[in-house]
Amino acid sequence: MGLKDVVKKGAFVDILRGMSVTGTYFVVDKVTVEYPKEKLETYPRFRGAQALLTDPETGDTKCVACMLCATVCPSQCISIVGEQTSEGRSHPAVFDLDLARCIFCGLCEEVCPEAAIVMTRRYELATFDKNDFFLDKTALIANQAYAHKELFSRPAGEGAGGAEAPRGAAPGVTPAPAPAPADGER
Amino acid sequence: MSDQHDNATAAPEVQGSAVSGRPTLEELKERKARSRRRLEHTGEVMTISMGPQHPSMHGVYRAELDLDGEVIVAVRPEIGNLHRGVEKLCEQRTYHQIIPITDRLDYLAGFVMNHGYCEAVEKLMGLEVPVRGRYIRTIAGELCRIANHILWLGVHIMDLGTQTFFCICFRDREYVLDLLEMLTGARLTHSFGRIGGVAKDLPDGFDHRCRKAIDFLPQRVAEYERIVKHNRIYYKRAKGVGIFTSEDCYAWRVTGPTLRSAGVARDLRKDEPYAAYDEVDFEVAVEYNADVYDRFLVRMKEIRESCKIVRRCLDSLPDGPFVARDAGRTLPLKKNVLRDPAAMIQDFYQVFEGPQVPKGEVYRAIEAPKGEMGVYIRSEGGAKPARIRFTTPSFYHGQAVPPLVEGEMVSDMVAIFASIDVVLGDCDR
Amino acid sequence: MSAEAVSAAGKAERPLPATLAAAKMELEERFGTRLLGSCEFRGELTYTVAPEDWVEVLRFCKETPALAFDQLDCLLGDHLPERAAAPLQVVAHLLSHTHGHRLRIKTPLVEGRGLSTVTGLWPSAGFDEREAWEMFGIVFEGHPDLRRLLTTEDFVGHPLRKDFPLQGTVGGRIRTDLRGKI
Amino acid sequence: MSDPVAQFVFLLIKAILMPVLIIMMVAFIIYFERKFAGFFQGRVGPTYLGPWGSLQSFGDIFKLLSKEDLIPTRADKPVFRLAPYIAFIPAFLVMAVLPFGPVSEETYLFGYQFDYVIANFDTGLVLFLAMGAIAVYGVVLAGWSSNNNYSLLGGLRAGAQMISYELAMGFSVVGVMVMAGSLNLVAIVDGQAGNFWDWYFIPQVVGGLIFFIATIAELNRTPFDLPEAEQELVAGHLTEYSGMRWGMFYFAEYVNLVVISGIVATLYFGGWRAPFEVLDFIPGPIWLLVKICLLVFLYMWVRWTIFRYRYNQLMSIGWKVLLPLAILNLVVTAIVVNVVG
Repeated sequence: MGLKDVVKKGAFVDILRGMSVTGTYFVVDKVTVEYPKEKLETYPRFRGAQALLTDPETGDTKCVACMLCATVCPSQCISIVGEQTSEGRSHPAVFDLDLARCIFCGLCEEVCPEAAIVMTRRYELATFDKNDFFLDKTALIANQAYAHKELFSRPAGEGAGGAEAPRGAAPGVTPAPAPAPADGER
Repeated sequence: MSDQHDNATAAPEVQGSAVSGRPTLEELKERKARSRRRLEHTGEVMTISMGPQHPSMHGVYRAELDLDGEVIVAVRPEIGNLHRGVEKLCEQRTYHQIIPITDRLDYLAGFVMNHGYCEAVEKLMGLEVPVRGRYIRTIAGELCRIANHILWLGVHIMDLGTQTFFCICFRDREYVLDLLEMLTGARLTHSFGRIGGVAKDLPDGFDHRCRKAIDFLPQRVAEYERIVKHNRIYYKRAKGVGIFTSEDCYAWRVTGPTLRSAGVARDLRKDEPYAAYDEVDFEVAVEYNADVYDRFLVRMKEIRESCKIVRRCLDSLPDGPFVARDAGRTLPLKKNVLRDPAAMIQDFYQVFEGPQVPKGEVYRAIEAPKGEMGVYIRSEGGAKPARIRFTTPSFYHGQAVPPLVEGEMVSDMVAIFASIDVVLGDCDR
Repeated sequence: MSAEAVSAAGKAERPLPATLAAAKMELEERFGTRLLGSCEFRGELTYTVAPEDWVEVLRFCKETPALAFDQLDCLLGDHLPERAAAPLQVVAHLLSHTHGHRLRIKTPLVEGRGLSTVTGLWPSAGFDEREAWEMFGIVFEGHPDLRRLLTTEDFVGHPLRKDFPLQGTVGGRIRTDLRGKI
Repeated sequence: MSDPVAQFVFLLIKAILMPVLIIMMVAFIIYFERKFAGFFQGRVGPTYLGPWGSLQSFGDIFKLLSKEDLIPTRADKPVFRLAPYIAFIPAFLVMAVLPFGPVSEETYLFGYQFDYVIANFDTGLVLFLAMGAIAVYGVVLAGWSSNNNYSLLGGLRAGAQMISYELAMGFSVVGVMVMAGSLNLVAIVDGQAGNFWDWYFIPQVVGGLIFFIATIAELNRTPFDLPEAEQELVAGHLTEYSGMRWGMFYFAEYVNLVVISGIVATLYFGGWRAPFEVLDFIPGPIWLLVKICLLVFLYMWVRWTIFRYRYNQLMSIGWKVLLPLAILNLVVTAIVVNVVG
């Protein structure tokens, strides 16, 4: 054992070095985001609960009940019953999505030819009643309030696949609290 | 390697005696035998179950230990508590629908699992991935590797005593998860791989944020090493503990950082290059003492190498398509589906019929953060695979615990089990 | 589009690596007719052997220096109901660290027939064989500890067989009829 | 009132006041430990109960009270119930011999002679070592009586750890005794009169370090917290305890912490004496309180930074490193005191 190491070991150098690190953390500002008070902003590509977009004029969904999303879903959690409306346009009479089975993979949003179903930024899905996970058409349309802002900044035809607006702060800077979404949950 | 020698505080019996400072195979075996010598005079044996809910069993791994005092005499591992029948599920789904299932395998490096599966399918189809797609895959894969190794360090040091580094490591991992959420849309379950490339292009502003994080992380690794590397307690808890020579690694199919810490420079990113690893030069991290301490050194070097790879990929990122456009086999781009009818037809075809895959079987292995992950696909020509087998590293690392741990002490079992980085999603499939 | 057109559209058939070609010569010269079939697809070499020579071929692959397959990457069972003669199959993927090449050895199995274990050559086959037995019912004679690995001890049946229903035989059926009514 | 009655009244007040003060201190130290643990790890720590989360420890106590108090069926019930008290009570006894102010004939309070120590015990140091040894029984009996393999391992480890560190502690303390010339803590503090360079931690640096390390082992805190090593033995000897019974052990640990930092302050950092002569106008107990808080902070800092030793390394350090060093320190002190003194 070299003398240098005996001295180093005797003077607890490595222990003190470790303590200096925890010491600096003691005084440095903390990184905790206190969840209910401050909420982190989600990124434009975040895949939260789904929503059905509606045409501003007719107020009806853009969905034409082509059953693509129901087929591609790996966990088969979407069930649709299509029907012909009066003007001859086909639209879903029943559009049920079982969030309890959904794995939030985003394949339904990707294959939808009408950009009707979209993943929103709603991630607070905890409820006391299991039936809240069973979203029917009206609940999906109500989810539009949480849709990503970037969707509407481009012409409707573009759909969700286009380039997203840059967002977010550089690492280390605590991000600004997100605007609280409309609380009219149900 | 040179600093390996000047820290004389290492326990004297572990001093490398070979001429180049690297212990020979016999030397390692002799060290392992020393720790096995505790087994000779075993008295009355007590059995404890390091059960599924044990705080340091990284998930639901159960090991029944026969103890003589503190020395472990025998280990009977038991896995399968997290078995979800992934292979049976995959046989009922088309090749596109399997992608979200794969990133639930090793949930700490989701995209790497997508990537491995997509590489195997592309090899089966003989499909060529465009250059930009391969670069984006390399970037996302290396970010997953960094996140996995940082989490490994936090949990490994927590097993040795303090929660402090667990919090520090999770804070640094947050930067990488932020990047992955920005790129893929989810923090852990990315589902970002697609057959023929990746789901979406790099978002704007990703380049800047990624470079900022990549420059920031090596400083963090330097701080981890400053605390842990020369810490006398980490020496005592990690040096000469859990020795697994390269011969044992071959016999028990232990791969990845554990094999590289045994002196074998085996890295699939170099030996069987895929994605953009052949266009980016990086070194393979190798150590020679095959113990817990060297696995820590290997993983820290790997984080630095991954940062280097991501920076080089960002510098030389080519333009062009990020996913192959092949009507019969890949999903169309969302932009095109909304505009031209040909893409819409391809969309319908891919969803209802699924990709056309030739008859045959293929086995493709990639370098996952925990080891070599191989995907075996046998297809009978339909849109659904006839048989899929995910050969995941943790399955074999979980099986290699008995030879690794017998003869060591209980608190070493915790350190060794953490050092081979077993995650149960990977292990039980 | 037929299979050839698709693969032709893809990359040209990948040539075998040099060392693997040498290994192929060595294997064929040693076993010759006992190799029931060989196939090259996407640059991978596959051999089919009879169940009796299973251990002998694998031992030869491991011990001869030209092949030097020192790692068994994966050993899996498989069920091909359409092949009535031998519906079950065991596939082994070998990897050589020294030469860096890979090899696949397959053996067809009749329904009740077992196979002798290779845990003697590679201990890593222990869990693989237990899983193959549990999922397909292929018994490996001489295996030190052949019991269920991934499913629960009291699980009945072999789940990965094609005739095993996806929802499983024991309870826990997904009540789609109750959806939305609970 | 005549003098003996006054003395008795003073004794009663001191005897009641001291435990109440300690329990209040411990309640806040539990809160500060969680808060400082957060700060050391770069996070904020509890913030919900009360301003900055200050009522967190009372929240804990109510939670523990409302939790069900399980006793395993095949546990040795009487011993299982007794163990927390064996761990809890010895710590208070040591507080009796700890002086927190001047003890002499002419110190008066409300017109009666008053000495700032509960029991002016001639062999206070021996009492401290004895109480440390008894506290071990609490842990060992808890481990043995809960009839669970993990607790048995925890209990065994505790027993072995205490034996090896008590010796080192005993020898390192003798150095202070040789310098002060008496076992009475009051005399030891008087021996350290004057400014802080007269305190014993300067001549007794080696002895002080060994004593500090040995007390960490005595308290079962992190580098040596093998008996309840969460990562290995689930919760060591406390695995089967729940509810307020577990709370007793948790409380006892912190009472021990306060008492032992008091002892370290008294032996090495001049007890209730001010660091500089000129600051003597601040009363004695305040100084003792400040020193205890600083030492408790140091224990916390050590706890949240350093890993844990393996069981046999812990023993080898105790026997092969601390004990010889303590004896060496004792010999050197004896020679220096006799030659120079």
